[in-house]
Amino acid sequence: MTLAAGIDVGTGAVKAAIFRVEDGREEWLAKSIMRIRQRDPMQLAREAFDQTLEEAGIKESDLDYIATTGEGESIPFHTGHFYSMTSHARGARFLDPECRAIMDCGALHGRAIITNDPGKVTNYKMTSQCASGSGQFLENIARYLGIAQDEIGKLSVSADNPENVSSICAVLAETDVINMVSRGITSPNILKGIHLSMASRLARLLKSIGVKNELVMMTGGLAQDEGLVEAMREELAKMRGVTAEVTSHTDSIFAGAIGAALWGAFRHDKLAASGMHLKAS
Amino acid sequence: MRKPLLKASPADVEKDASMIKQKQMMTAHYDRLTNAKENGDKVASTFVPGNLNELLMCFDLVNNLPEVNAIQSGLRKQSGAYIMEAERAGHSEDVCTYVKSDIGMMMKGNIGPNGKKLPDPDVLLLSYTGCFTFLKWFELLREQYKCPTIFLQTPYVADGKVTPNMIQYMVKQLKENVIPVLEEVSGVKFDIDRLREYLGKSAKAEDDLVYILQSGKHVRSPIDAYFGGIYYIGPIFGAFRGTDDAIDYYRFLRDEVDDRMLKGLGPVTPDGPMGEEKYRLVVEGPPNYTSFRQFWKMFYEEGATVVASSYTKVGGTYDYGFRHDPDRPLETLAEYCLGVYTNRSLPSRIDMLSDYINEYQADGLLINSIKSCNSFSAGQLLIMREVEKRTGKPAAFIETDLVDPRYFSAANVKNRLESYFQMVEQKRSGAGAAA
Amino acid sequence: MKTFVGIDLGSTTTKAVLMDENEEILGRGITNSRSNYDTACRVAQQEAMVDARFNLFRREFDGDENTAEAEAFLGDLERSFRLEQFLEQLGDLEETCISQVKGERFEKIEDGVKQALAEVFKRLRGEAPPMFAPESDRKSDFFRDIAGSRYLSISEEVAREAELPYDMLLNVYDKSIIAVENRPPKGTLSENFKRALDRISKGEASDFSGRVDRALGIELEETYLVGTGYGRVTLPFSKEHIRSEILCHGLGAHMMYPHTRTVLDIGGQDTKGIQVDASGIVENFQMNDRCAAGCGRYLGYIADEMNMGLHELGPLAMKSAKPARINSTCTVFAGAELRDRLALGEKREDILAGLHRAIILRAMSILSRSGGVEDQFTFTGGVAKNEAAVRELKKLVFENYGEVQINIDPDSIYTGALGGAEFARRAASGRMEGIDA
Amino acid sequence: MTNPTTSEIVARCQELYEDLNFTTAREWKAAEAGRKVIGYLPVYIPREIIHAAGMLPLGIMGGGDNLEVIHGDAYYQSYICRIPRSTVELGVTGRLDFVDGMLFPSICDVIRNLSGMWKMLFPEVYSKYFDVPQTYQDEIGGTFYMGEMNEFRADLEKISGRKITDEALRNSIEVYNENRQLVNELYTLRAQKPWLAPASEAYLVVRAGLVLPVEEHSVLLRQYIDAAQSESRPIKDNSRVVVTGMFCEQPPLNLIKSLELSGCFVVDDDFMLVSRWLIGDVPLEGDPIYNLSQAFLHHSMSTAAKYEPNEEEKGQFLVRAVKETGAEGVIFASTSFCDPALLDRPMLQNVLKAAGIPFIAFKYAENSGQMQPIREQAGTFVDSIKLWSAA
Ligand SMILES: Nc1ncnc2c1ncn2[C@@H]1O[C@H](COP(=O)(O)OP(=O)(O)O)[C@@H](O)[C@H]1O
Ligand SMILES: Nc1ncnc2c1ncn2[C@@H]1O[C@H](COP(=O)(O)OP(=O)(O)O)[C@@H](O)[C@H]1O
Ligand code: SF4
Ligand code: SF4
Ligand code: SF4
Repeated sequence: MTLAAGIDVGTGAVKAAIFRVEDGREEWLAKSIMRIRQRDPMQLAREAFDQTLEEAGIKESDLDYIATTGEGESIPFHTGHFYSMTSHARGARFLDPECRAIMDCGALHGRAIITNDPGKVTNYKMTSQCASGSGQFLENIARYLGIAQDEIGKLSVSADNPENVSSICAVLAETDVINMVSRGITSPNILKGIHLSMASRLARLLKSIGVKNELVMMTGGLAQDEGLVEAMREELAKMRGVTAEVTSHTDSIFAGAIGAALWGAFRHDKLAASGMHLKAS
Repeated sequence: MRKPLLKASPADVEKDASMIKQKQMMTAHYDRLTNAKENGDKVASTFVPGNLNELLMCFDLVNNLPEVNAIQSGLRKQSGAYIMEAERAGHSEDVCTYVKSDIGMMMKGNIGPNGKKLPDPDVLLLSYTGCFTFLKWFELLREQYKCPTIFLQTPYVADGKVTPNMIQYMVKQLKENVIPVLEEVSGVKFDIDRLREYLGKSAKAEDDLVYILQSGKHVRSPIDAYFGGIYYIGPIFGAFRGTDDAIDYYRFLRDEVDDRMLKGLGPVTPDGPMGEEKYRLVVEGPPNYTSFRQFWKMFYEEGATVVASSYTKVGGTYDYGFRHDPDRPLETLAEYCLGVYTNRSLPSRIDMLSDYINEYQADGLLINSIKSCNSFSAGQLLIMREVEKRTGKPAAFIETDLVDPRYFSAANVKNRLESYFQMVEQKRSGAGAAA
Repeated sequence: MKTFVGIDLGSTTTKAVLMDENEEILGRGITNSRSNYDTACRVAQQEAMVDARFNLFRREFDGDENTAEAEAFLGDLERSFRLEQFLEQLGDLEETCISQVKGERFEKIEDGVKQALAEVFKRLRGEAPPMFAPESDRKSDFFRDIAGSRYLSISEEVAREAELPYDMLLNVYDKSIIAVENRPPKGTLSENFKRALDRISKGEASDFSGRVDRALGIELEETYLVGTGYGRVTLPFSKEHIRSEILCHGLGAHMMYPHTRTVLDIGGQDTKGIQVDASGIVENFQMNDRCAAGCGRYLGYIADEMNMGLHELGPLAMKSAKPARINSTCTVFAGAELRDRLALGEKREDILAGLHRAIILRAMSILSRSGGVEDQFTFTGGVAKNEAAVRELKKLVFENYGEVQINIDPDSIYTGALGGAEFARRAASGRMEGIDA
Repeated sequence: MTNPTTSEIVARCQELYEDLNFTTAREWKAAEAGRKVIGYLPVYIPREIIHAAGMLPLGIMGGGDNLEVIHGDAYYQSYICRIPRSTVELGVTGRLDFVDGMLFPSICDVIRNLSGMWKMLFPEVYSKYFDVPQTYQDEIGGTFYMGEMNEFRADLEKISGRKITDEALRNSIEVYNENRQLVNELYTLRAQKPWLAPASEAYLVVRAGLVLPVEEHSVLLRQYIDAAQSESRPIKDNSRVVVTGMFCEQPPLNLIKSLELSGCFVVDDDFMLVSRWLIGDVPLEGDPIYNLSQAFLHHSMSTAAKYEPNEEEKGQFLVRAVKETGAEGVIFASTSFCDPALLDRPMLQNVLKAAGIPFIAFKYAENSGQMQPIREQAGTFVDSIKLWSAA
């Protein structure tokens, strides 16, 4: 039996998860999430981790491997670090074993990933250094429109005539949205328009790494946004030569933490098999 | 003066004869290309600048120009999809979109403008004149077509002087690397007299071309030397230099231009004859092809005529006296390649543009900076300031792309042009007031 | 009297300048561009009219021996007038807020929310007079800003007391403020003046109020109007009334400083470098593309990230002696970098100073593309109000272009509108000449 | 004298690297009247000729991430790579005012046009576009190249007022042969024991050779190699990679460090190719110009800036580099907007694909600040090598 924890330090939130792996059975013992909101992510990582320990009813010293991911390279108490795409891919495969492609949409970056059967990342691509079309972008707009984050999805899917939004600066978007509001365009149509524009960018990312008919799992915070998920479906359906289906999961935001924990367990077992022990300190 | 040969209704004669002729030439050329395999014709792909059409003709090779195909895709609004296709195949967003349009087109079946499949080339003539992209472009095509590839290097005329070392280098390459492979591919023996004959024909058409381009000096220019100019250079820069067709075409065109000048008419635009000539501009840089009409309209609607441009010199600079010379066949080919616009040093480009502003009595310089093309674009900001300084005429800078629709922001370009025209206007009235 | 109007529809603010026949500025008006453009133009113009009235009052009082008394009276009048305006908009906001309280989300708590809103607005109204008292320090002149920040804190209190979700109150506000901003002002100007006058004179007619009445009687005729700015294509004017914002900025700067040769304008959404000749004619210019990095919005975004007011950024950054080197260009990424650096214990002022340097470095690049900096150099636009930005700019300009004279006018935000007004004046005089001929 | 430690040597090199005023080169020049300094840009220049003229060849690889570019943007649009604009910045801010000549080797259209710009901007300074043949037959490309080199030699003779003898050239060739051997020795050490000579250190040590007199640099190289071999450093659980595409605009040092931080051992690269361009020693007997031309034509490195006449050979240099260094993958890191590197990349990738070598690709600029995406991409690459390798 192997006990492993995964801690995903993001730019929007810190996520933690603990797993028990035994004979290939993966059991999810605990999870915790904390929005960062201008607090110190390293301290939050500790808090989130402690919460999961408590929920799982174990002590830190019981763990065989503490894996970090995201920006957690400098967390002092980790055993090893996996990079986001490695762990998201693994986490997505846990949430839905059928998926072969992963679209991670976090606060700042989008990452398209393809895995092969054993869950190895075979190709990937990240969005560039412009935040246009990121989670933060959507958040800004929602704030301006006076819409709560969990309302976005529902409103978006109710759109009847989505506004055409060309790719715009995440910061200046506000002005464009004002423009739309003043032209009398409804919030659902604005949101859907933005979702479609984001989705078309992400869909292109997916296609560029060679996604054709794989099941695409959305992970990260924005996977919770049914409006974006729906828009991804529409945009992928529009792409010639792509028949990929899109899915999401209520625990999608934990994909990174899950993946890190599972890879941690895997690495531990592999090293243990070769006689090495990297006990969590 | 020769009368146009083609029949057209009398009112249309002036503007239509050359256009009809050009259409016929293009159609015939693309038909010959797409039927090459059936007809047993061999095809050579090569580039516009430094294109050795006369030499290819000596081997009965059909000249296929990927750049022209990319332009056609741009005008037909297909280039966007082709470029995306190439980017998906791993090409970077940052590189020249001509290459990507060509590669994308190839990946999508290589359908030419006449709706038929373009043939795979039998030989790639990589005549490398002042654009590094050419090198890689044909390496990429070679990877696909696995056909013989001839490399012909044109040294850069960095100091504005063509040296004997350069000519020797090129002639040696022509003799030892180019001609033998062309003979082998085509199965035709090289005949230098044939080459001389074609070169003589080139020179004839070139005389008329220069006359036409220089008609822009006339105040109330009968031509637009950028938007219209693009049509005018088609035959000479493409697959027709050295042919009788080209001679005819330029003769027709010359007659039409003379006629317009006589009548005091301006250029013809897609919306009919142009109205008042309010601004006379010199333009540096290639045009945008994906929104060609829209782009042009921003000029003629405001009464702006382009009286001279550097783009009409990309396939060879003739206005300083160069003509193909049948008496020095290989040397003349070398000199031709060495003289194409983008193989000229920055200082000589500045001289050229400043001369144009003065000689063509232009109101200013407009630079259309093309994202794709480092060969043109790197250094254009310095060119702008230097020309401004030398001529005292205002200059403006816009940024678009050749065939990538993503980089044509109509609102931006229009904003800039409008500001520029108002600037020229204000400057004129200000100067008037001061005087 | 004949007046000429220039309106600069900026991305952040809309500015209007009213000019008389002698090229004297009669009044300036500014408002948020957040609302619809038509309204923004109308509001800015109206504000300029208000300002013009006060200037006319001042002219009326000119040469009076009781200057101090007169100044005090005019001060009172202005504050009182602003208060009237504020209360009017507050009333509108309240009505709108109440009307938003409906539907599924409010099903059980409708009455509670309404009561809470009534309480919030009661308190807001109560706070208003002191806010407009002499010496009080208002953070902004814009309704959204003044009302907004107070609404947030009051409603949080009220929500806690009433045990209602704060989000609800916030949400209602967010929805309503847009609607309110999009409505053109209702009351007519002179009515507001009358009411303001009544409020300070408590109904008693005085010598002062008589003069005010007289000044109010001067008719301000709109002879010609020119619009410009970022939104100029959407301006509700015909083509001959629109000028390129570059030309307007160039001319406006020239009018303020006739010897200026280089102009830098950093507005909310665009940054422009402009070179003008000795008569104010634009020779060359350069603008940034559609990216917030390097414009005023960059600072606005950072201010939001830090939970600070725009006004507070500059002074804090001034405290730094060692600006951090900001790695990210993108505004959003810079925001993330800011958080990282804070978490790593870097000083707020150093990071902020670094961010100011970053925006000015971008401006330097635009300037250099427009042709560099020549004597005299004029800095305009909203960001010119920011002392830290000004400090970095001066430093970089001196280092790279030598000791040029740098002009910054407190009213530089009106540069574009001023140029517009001058164009209007010229157009009208040209037209009149045309008629004469 | 005790041998300095690696960290002492690296600290010295880092100082040289960060010095945008080229103080050592200035001091070298000031030390003796009549000394001249000739600057050159990437990729390759026969430094032997400059050395033989008694001058200091000074490698100018842009301004790096420490230079705030203020004027450079006045010369270049946003879609042109960084190196020419930071080079112009160095020029217009007077940082190169002691340089007596500038060489712009034929590498791409951007540098080519820069040569003309330099003539406009600094008309009083000698500047030359240094053309190289892209055809490799002795009679054709060779003759042309010898012509170019002789022209250059004559130019330098004019500047210095004294003849460059064949003897002097042979001597310079010998000095540079030794320098190249040492650079190669360092590369070999790094390929064998990458933990002893991390890429970020090796980079700085080799880079010092662009600004130091070659003799001094050779001493430094010897010292570093000796010190590195004698120090013990912990072995890390990293993966071996070859990085390619950085032959012109140099990556910021932090990028190289980030690659190492994310788990890479860089075992081969194409940084500052000028130091390793010629493969093997240039013969000392016979006509030195001829020998240099032969080396250029037949024994030189491959990069995207070169035309590959032989289709089958395309990209093989990369496969060989992987094999020789025991690398587990290739990282294509190219400068944004670098046409030569970016156009070459798909072809090279096809070759790697055919050879079953994993690779990833990203872009950078000499002033890239944000390393997180780069760490993430390189890290993911290493993760997948690590998790799935046999070990
Ligand atoms: N329920 C939700 N609906 C829509 N968006 C959400 C929801 N929850 C979180 N988000 C968005 O997800 C983003 C954070 O996602 P996350 O994957 O945690 O990012 P990171 O890993 O970069 O921190 C934020 O931008 C947030 O706006
Ligand atoms: N008092 C102030 N202190 C600091 N910065 C300010 C201040 N007022 C405005 N700004 C800055 O000015 C910008 C708006 O400038 P403005 O010239 O009004 O823009 P625009 O013309 O695009 O509407 C804001 O984004 C803000 O950064
Ligand atoms: S870079 Fe310029 S010259 Fe070269 S192929 Fe592209 S467009 Fe043509
Ligand atoms: S456009 Fe906006 S989102 Fe993109 S880099 Fe600029 S500031 Fe960032
Ligand atoms: S980085 Fe690339 S494009 Fe830029 S100058 Fe160097 S080789 Fe040319």
